[in-house]
Amino acid sequence: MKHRTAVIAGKRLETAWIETETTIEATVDGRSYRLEKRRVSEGILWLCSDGTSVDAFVTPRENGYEVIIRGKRTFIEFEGSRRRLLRHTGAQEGAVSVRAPMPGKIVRVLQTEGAQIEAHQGIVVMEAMKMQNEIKAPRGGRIAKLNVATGDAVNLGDLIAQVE
Amino acid sequence: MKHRTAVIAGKRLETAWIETETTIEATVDGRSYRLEKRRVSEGILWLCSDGTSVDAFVTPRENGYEVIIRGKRTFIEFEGSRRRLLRHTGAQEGAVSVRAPMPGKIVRVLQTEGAQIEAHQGIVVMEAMKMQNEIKAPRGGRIAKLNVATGDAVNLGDLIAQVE
Amino acid sequence: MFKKILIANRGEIAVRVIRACRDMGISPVAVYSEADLGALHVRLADEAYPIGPSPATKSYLSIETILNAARKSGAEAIHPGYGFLSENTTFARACSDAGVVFIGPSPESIALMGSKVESRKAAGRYGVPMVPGTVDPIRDGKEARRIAGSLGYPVMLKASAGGGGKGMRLIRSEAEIDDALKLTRAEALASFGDDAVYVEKFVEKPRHIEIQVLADTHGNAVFVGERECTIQRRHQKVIEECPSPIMDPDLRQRMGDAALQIVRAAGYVNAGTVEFLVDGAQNFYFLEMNTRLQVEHPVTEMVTGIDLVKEQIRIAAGEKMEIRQQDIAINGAAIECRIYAEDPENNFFPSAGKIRVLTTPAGPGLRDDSGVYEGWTVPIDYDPLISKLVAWAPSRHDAIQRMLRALNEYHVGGIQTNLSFFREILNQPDFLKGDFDTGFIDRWLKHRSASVATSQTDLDLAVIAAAVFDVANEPSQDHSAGQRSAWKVAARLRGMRR
Amino acid sequence: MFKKILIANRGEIAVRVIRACRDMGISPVAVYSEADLGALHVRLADEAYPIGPSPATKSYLSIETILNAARKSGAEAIHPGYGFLSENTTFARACSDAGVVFIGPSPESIALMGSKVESRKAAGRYGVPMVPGTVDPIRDGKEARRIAGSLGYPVMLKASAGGGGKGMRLIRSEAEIDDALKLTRAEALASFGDDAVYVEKFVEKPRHIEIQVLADTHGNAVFVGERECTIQRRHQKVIEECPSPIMDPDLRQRMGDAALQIVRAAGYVNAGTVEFLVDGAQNFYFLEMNTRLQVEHPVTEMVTGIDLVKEQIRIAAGEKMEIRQQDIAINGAAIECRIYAEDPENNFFPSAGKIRVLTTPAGPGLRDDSGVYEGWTVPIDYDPLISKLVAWAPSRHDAIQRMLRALNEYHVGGIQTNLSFFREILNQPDFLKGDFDTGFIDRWLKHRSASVATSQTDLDLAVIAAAVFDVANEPSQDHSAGQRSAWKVAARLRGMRR
Repeated sequence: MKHRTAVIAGKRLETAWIETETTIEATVDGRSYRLEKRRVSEGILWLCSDGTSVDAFVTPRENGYEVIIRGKRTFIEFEGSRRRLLRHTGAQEGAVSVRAPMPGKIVRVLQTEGAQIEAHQGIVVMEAMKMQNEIKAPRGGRIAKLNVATGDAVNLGDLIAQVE
Repeated sequence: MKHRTAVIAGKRLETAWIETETTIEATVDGRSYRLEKRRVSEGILWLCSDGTSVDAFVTPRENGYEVIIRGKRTFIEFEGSRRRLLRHTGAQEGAVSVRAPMPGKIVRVLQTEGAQIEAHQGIVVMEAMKMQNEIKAPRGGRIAKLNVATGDAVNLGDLIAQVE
Repeated sequence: MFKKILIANRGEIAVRVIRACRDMGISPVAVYSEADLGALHVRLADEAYPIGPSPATKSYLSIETILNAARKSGAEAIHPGYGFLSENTTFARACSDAGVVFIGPSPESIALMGSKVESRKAAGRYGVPMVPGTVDPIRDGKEARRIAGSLGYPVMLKASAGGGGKGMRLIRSEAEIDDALKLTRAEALASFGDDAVYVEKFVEKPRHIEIQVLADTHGNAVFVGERECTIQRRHQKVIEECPSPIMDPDLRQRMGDAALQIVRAAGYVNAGTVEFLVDGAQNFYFLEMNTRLQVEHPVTEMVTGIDLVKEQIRIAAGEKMEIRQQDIAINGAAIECRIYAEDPENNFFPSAGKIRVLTTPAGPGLRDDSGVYEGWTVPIDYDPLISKLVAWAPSRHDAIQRMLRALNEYHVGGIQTNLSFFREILNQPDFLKGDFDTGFIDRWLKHRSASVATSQTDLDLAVIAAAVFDVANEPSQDHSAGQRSAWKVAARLRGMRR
Repeated sequence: MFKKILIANRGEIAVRVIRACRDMGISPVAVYSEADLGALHVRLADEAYPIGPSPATKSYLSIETILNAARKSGAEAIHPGYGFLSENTTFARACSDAGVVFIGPSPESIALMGSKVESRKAAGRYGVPMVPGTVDPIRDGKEARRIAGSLGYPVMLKASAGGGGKGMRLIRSEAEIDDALKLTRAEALASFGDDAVYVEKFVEKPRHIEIQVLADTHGNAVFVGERECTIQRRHQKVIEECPSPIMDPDLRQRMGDAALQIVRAAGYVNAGTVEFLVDGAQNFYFLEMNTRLQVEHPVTEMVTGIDLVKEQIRIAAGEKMEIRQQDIAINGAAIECRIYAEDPENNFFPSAGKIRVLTTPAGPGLRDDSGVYEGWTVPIDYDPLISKLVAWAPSRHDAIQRMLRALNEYHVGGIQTNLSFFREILNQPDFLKGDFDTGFIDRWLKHRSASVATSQTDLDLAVIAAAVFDVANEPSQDHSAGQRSAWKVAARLRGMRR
């Protein structure tokens, strides 16, 4: 029996399950499921419960997972898992690191260290894959650290700024 | 440096090569090739030599390999390899085992032990995947052993007969 | 319109029907046997119900289990696909009794056209020409010899309940009759549960051309062009085209009119196909009517823009057909290759197993109706058809050229397929000219060579590729599962197959 | 006809052109940068030549290297695709000097239409209506403010050498002008090597509709319907359709006639596209002409049956067009979604990396023009377009329904794509009604919610699937490479991406 505490849009759901080669028996917040299953491919899990048949496309994202079922997305975080949702709706507490989402070049710095910014306001303009894109603040706050300058080449995951 | 002796339609070709992550330097019967390469997928190898670009689709077959390039098939056997071509054009020497190509049921036996048969003559009729198919002799000769009877269920690889 | 439809089938045709449902905003319900756990048709459905063990007799032919799934899901209609229960009158009646719409003709039409004897009688009454032969089942070899003698050899021996090329045999001389009768009866019994067979004059150099029909419940009926199905191996269609290379507007009109006579004779409703033999002088003879969707329906869809499965569903829902005969035009040319999991190098034996690599062609003018995916294991229990590849272009020449391009892009690793076989046929001069009959493949196979000519460079590259593979494939020092490369495992699995 | 054509491009458009060559029996020759070793376009070609390091300036924009490859291969013609050298007059001239046919218009036509200033002058001479604004490049912020003031806000700032939505900015007030001018000049310089920009009146609630034209060397010219390209994000088209939901035969004829006037003004030969803005009162204004194949050309092909790439090649070979204006009919409706390797959850940032799983939709009425394959690593150096998905059906409603079905079948694992973004847009009521303008996406994105409502069961199944994945994903006791499952490796790779 394995278990996890899922968090979806701030709501917690307890889940526990036993998995075999072709089945999963699971409960989610007390609701029981007897599932037939097939690991179709990396990140694709077919599940069938009492008639309901779904392909679940699971993608690791931002310390949580995006699961697409019938074309509809759900973002799921697990408590105690090493993955935790980084992006919240702007109301979150504590410092947030803004990192380069891919290798590229900083072509313009839009803010200064210490500045107050709003959520979704641009911090720098970065060029990658022939496109210029603004890197925006995930939440409002103060720019505690600004780690890049115009012309800097950055790698995936490099710290651009900290907002607190 | 690796090397192999290939046999194609009875003709021998000597090949030797050095492989790196993205290149192969090879000779085939003294002809030199400097190749760029990519292992695209299991059994698919992209090779590019002095302009010539091919996807080679390699499938293990009958103790040898079938290679498809530009939609054209070549059957290749290697001397000293554990794989050796089983099927020849009827002129081969020695005993040949005829085995079940997939699980199924013997619905009719067309020959008797000791009988003389010609190449491509039917030995038994087997039913599999809803189809009745004749299992034929790969070469002419005498049926030295007939290992099945009508109604037998056979598994993939089971001996049906020996022709010598 | 229905909100939910259950598809009582599997493989590519179940996938095809599921897609039509989705394209119409209808929720598709799948059923699956143990062998089909996680099959493509199940993955693409909104709901799926297990219906028993792998053998079709215990699952896809189990009427009560399927109707239970329909009841449980609340499906208002059932699409039977082709094969399995699609031409089973008991099933069609059971659906009706259970208050579920059977997407197809009435049980009476199925029964009438399902009997070779009765269907020929009905066709005769409506003045549709037929191949000379018996109408009633023959009793024994003696009777068969007598009838064959009076018709003159060669003759065809056919299962009364047969179809789809199964349970048919060509007999060229009296000596062959007894063996052929036994084999045909056995196949007929195994495939259709009925060993009745009859004898027919064999039309020399025949072409097999069929007419698609659609008829609604409001008395409207149209024919939707022909399909050229002459390219067959052992009476199994492998390549189909629309239009037929020998068709002209006059012959099409006459064959279409004859097909609509059959529709009238059968009181037929929904999609159906009237099969004809056509001889060198453009005489045509009624063979049979298939009272269901055909495998090869996509070629018709590609040239007419009509979605036959959508039409089936609309007709079953009682809608009036919007298509009028005068609006149906054949635009360009389409050709279909049936991709089977079978081995042309080993007598076309079915090749079940895991699909390790799947590369499908794409781009303009192509349609791949597949029932499988990379990683799927093709079960041994069912028909080995894994996909239908269809190419469209403004002309037959261009459609064939495009199909050749597509075949060269197609790769199925891990099991054998007939892809190479098609690559060769589509380069045969007689095929390109459209000059063939139903014996084309069997004659060509006799002089087919194992290897195809290629350039010195390509040959050398093939040697290098195989050699690199062979080295990756050598027994390693360490046999632990964790260290075997996928190539090695694949090679070992394949090595088991003789 | 040519025997061999070199394709001076990469990605999906190189694959598209290669397929057209094969469909015509012409041998395709590819070129590739270091990042594109073993790319799909290279795999599908008969020959391939390395042309340098990954940055486009050192490979796909290197005229001399590409012409050397053409010489070495003996290619008689070069197809430039779109982007890169496709609208580069120097390249077109260099081809001609090297005795290789450039598949496109003359250098003079490219130069004329490539200059926003000169093209507007030419259009004006032929009486084609245009959006009010400057024709000449502006000098500085001061001049920009003066012109904008006289036109009235909002205005558009546009790169003179721009195209494809790059180097354009909307300015709603005078305060924005200086910043916008800097950014646009910088982008223009980086993208086109020219920082000249001009100012234009912004048409409120504009639709972007373009007309496809074909003109041969024998003086024949036709227009091949319109494409509705209004659905854009930051001036980049993301969804295109044919027909446009607002089109009627009269407007189509008038826009087609205007497009043919531009053809005459430019002395244009080969395929081209004349872009217009259309306002709510069906007034249309000439924007620019793209002197090359458009990304979105497949929607035109799906509704007309005309293969635009084949036509390009035939025209370049000096053949006379067989298509006559009166034969061109728009049959049904087609819609295209541009599948980008970008992350809608992260400000649409490009998402390079290895495609670990690729499941593409199939079945009736679909076309997937992809440039990638499972296992391919999308390089960071180029445009992130990985595929164009096109759906056809008899009506716009059915085409959208089919596209939604196809989008739900589509899965790209390992990198982020905008598939979910399309699934949501295609359910927006205003989109379904065809009621939108070029600001549609940007407005909708502001109130887009992160998660989409789903049933309790589906939500619970999502939790179970993620939980199963999360467990498979935990740090194992044993960190040896041989024991890591593919899921674990994937998750770790993804974990690096913030």
